[in-house]
Amino acid sequence: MIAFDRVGKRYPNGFDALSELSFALDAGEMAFVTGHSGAGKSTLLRLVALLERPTRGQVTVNGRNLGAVRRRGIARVRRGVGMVFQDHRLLLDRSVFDNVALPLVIAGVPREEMAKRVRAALDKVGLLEREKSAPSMLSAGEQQRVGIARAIVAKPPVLIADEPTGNLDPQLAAEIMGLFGEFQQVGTTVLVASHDLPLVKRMGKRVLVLDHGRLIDDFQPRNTGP
Amino acid sequence: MIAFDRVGKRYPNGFDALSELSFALDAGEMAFVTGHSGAGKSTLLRLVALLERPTRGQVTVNGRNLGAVRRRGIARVRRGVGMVFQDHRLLLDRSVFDNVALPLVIAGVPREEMAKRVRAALDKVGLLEREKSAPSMLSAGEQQRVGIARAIVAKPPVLIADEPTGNLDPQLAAEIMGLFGEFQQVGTTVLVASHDLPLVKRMGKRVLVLDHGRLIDDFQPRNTGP
Amino acid sequence: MNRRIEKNRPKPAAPEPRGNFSLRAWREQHLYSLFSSLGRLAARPWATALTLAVLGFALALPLLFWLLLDNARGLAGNVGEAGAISAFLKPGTDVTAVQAFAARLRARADVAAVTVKTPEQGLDEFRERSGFADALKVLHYNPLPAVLIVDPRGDPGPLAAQLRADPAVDQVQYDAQWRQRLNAILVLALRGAQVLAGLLALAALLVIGNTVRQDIAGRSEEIAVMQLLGAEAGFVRRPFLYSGFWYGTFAGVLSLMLIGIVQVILAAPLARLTAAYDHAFAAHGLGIAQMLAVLAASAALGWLGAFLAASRHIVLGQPR
Amino acid sequence: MNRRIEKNRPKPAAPEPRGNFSLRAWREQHLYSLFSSLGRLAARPWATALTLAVLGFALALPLLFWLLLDNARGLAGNVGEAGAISAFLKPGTDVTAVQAFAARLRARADVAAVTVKTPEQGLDEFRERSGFADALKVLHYNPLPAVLIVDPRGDPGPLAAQLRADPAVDQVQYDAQWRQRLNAILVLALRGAQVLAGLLALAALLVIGNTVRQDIAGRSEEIAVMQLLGAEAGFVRRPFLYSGFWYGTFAGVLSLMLIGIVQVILAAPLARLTAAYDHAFAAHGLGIAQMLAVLAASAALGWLGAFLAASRHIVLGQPR
Ligand SMILES: Nc1ncnc2c1ncn2[C@@H]1O[C@H](COP(=O)(O)OP(=O)(O)OP(=O)(O)O)[C@@H](O)[C@H]1O
Ligand SMILES: Nc1ncnc2c1ncn2[C@@H]1O[C@H](COP(=O)(O)OP(=O)(O)OP(=O)(O)O)[C@@H](O)[C@H]1O
Ligand SMILES: [Mg+2]
Ligand SMILES: [Mg+2]
Repeated sequence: MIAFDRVGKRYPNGFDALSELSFALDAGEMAFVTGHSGAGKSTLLRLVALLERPTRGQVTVNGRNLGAVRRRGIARVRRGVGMVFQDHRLLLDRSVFDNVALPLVIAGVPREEMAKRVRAALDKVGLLEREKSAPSMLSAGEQQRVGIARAIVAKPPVLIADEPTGNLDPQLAAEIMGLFGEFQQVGTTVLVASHDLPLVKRMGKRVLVLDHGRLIDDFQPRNTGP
Repeated sequence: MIAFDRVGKRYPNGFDALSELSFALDAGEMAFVTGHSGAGKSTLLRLVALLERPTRGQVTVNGRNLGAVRRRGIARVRRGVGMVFQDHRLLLDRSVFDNVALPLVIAGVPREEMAKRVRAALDKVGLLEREKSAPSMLSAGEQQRVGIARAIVAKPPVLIADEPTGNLDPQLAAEIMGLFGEFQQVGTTVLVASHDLPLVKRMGKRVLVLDHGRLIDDFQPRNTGP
Repeated sequence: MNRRIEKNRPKPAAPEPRGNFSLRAWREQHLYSLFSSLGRLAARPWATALTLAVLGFALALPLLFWLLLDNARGLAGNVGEAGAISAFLKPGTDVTAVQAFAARLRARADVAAVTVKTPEQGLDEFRERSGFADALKVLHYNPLPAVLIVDPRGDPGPLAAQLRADPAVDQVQYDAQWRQRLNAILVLALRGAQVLAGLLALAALLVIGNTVRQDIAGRSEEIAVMQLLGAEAGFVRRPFLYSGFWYGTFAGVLSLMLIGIVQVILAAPLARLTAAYDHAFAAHGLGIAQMLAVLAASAALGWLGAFLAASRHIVLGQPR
Repeated sequence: MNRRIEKNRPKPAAPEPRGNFSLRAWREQHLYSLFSSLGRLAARPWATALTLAVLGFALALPLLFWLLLDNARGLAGNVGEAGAISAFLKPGTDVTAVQAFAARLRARADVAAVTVKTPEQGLDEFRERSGFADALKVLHYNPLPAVLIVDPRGDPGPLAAQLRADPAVDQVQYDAQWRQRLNAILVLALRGAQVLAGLLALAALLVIGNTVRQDIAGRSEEIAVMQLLGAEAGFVRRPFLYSGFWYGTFAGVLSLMLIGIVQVILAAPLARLTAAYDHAFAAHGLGIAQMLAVLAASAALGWLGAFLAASRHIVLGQPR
């Protein structure tokens, strides 16, 4: 479902964020990406959602070679990938409900069905009663959860999350990770970047370790949760 | 140095973010604030920097009753408090150097001294060679460290940090916390909000635990770091 | 705060959303854009009012100028008579010969009209006008010739020369100097009017383009997020086109109102002017059809300005 | 990437920065604002050019209109002669009486000038002009009276009436209708010009206010961060005042350039016009002093607009 083949990414200023990166994730598989600050985790996820293009190698998502996607096709690829951004990227002048509804609006989902699905997604992250709030009235962790609700609301076949629990307390972080695990169990391919090594290990999923843009480890921890 | 006396904060929408909060921090003391997502940690720190006013009770910082500070005095109080924001609040259209220099520009520090102090601060967070980059060219963790450099560059007598290590890998997080510890050792009062309980415990400093806006615990862990 | 996490297992992942934008989805999206753009304008009433005021002025000024020119042309038409050529026929030419000559002139392409003044008419007029009433009493017979007042069409130069050469004509009076002055003033006014109208139209375009550009700049985060979430270019652009359309329409209404106000202010002196012209000349405003045309044009202009600005500025955030 | 963390212990915390803004700090801050605001304008050359174009037009239009009016007034002065009163004296009044009467008239406050036309001059002119040369040959004596051409100062009505009542005067010719028309046209033009100039000045103010407002809206994050870091209100406002100043100054320069261009375009028809008036009337542009005044006024206007907008919009983000 997600395959990287000798991928390299050099930013315009000449900095090599990723080099010689190869791995493959089956459909319905879940994996974590870890590594130090600046290792290239966000860059990797951005390549999957076609927010950036690799400078070398080939990325395949949903069986589609992203290198062959022309400019007009980018939007469609992105609609097939739900993404949780490291910096939320919520629209501050819209309510929580409107923010979460955005992917459905873009996909042209009818109004009544939209409300149902938005409420279901907000319920999953425990923010149902905040639907009318403005994002600026939420705590950082609550904003992060709104971002998660927005990523899952359209039920995309691929879900990627950049540090989705960085602003959550340990208990809530574990619950949110469990939520991602549930999505995997119904067939969604899930890729999560995280610093929280203890939590990652407890999840017992595959772990990709980046270091200065290179894949230095790719393992499956043995202990599967507490 | 920082004293809360039966402080309550109700947001305009009627939500009680803090209630009956009382504690005192001596000059040169360091403490952590923890609690679940939405417990009121950020609200507490915002009261110290006078970004919000309490709706009840009294906050004293640097021996000054903030309730008595008129509107024209707010800026001066803020200059005396270095703050690391949970969402960085960097200016995206200025270089890293200019972002870190901002507090010095505001204080009217001469140009030559400014450059020296900005470089020293960037060096402390390990980003000296990125001074010319735009913040958008940095990873989330790097942005967070720029925010830390900006908070410490003016050497304020009070330093508050909201989740300063949420986007950092464990090793770097420990180093940054160590940096805060060093500031405390030279007399700065330091108050840090953090979810990272293991790291907080290892630091061996005083810990305030919030739950739904109430102080439910205030303790000093015994084990002082590895 | 509710910290409960929904434990129901999510339903199976939906298949990849294909580009199956049904008619219904299309309608939903357009309604969404229409309402969101109107809502946006209403949400910032002050800013919107300010922008609309600027646009309204920018549209009203060239319109006012155009009206002014149009009215001035009517006025100039009434003054045009000053350029007439007077042909004094040889004294003693008989009435039928005079009428024949006038008919010949009327047939020419460069003649707009010919008026015949018989010697009797001439003497009456002369008596009335020149204050020589007493002096003329001493005349025993009418010494005046018949006069043809010829209104030229186009350049009167050659016509005057030919008349002068005609054997039936005694003398031609054609006030070249007065004609020259009037011409110079008219040319100057016209040139000045064209320059000003050009400047004003350019200013209107600049204002609209600038407004939409700043609007887009102020909503760059919204645009970026929409693009990140997989919105098509048309979807992202649509709300801007709608707000451009609204801006244009409201600005058109405002400019019509401004023109109405100006007309009210000018009504009194205009009435005096038309009275002075014996109501031969009537000042006119905009008709219903013209008003509708102004509205349609300003709405189209707003849409176009928004389209240009949006096409130019909504490219950021997309990889190549 | 360097992941080393500086291990030197930081120096002791500085004392709380007190409000000791020295002269040097003050100068530093002003230089910073000056350069940062100029740098900002230069960093977005297209946006800045667009804004300046709008402002330049908004300033140039009222200026052009003012120039037009000023020139038109000079022109109208030359046309004023049309309002002269012709007084035909009784035939046979002798030359000394005529001169005495003229002297009496010249002494009046409501008379600007008096020209005496003797019967001989009248006959010559009449022969030349009216095309009655042949007809007049039959006259055995000069039937024409002496004529006084009186240029009135102020309202000519009472003067004309008194002349008419004078026993020495045979008849008074005073084209009241022509006078009335000219007056009506002038009043209309003046009223129209005032309305248009008012609209244009209002538009200029609106544009400047709107530009600065949008500028502030686009930099709200910067303002918020500065306030969070403890910047005083004056410090936050300063860069906007400086950019308002720059906008105003550059727009002033641009408007002067536009006026120059318009003058060049109008030069040819203007030359024809002044030639038609025997160079009695000279069109004029702006003098150096006026240009400097325009620059100073536009810079001040920019600063003022920025100040108003900044005072109104930079309040957000501060607790009460
Ligand atoms: N647009 C850009 N231009 C230049 N360099 C960039 C750009 N974006 C990221 N980088 C650099 O690429 C490296 C990898 O960035 P990335 O955001 O992928 O790191 P990360 O692993 O997500 O780090 P973090 O855990 O701090 O978020 C960093 O050193 C960063 O400075
Ligand atoms: N401006 C506001 N208006 C209304 N409610 C607010 C506002 N700001 C915060 N809140 C609410 O107050 C509560 C405390 O917020 P705060 O940001 O202090 O939490 P926090 O402890 O920092 O959480 P986190 O760890 O997620 O950052 C939250 O429930 C939040 O929704
Ligand atoms: Mg990252
Ligand atoms: Mg917080």
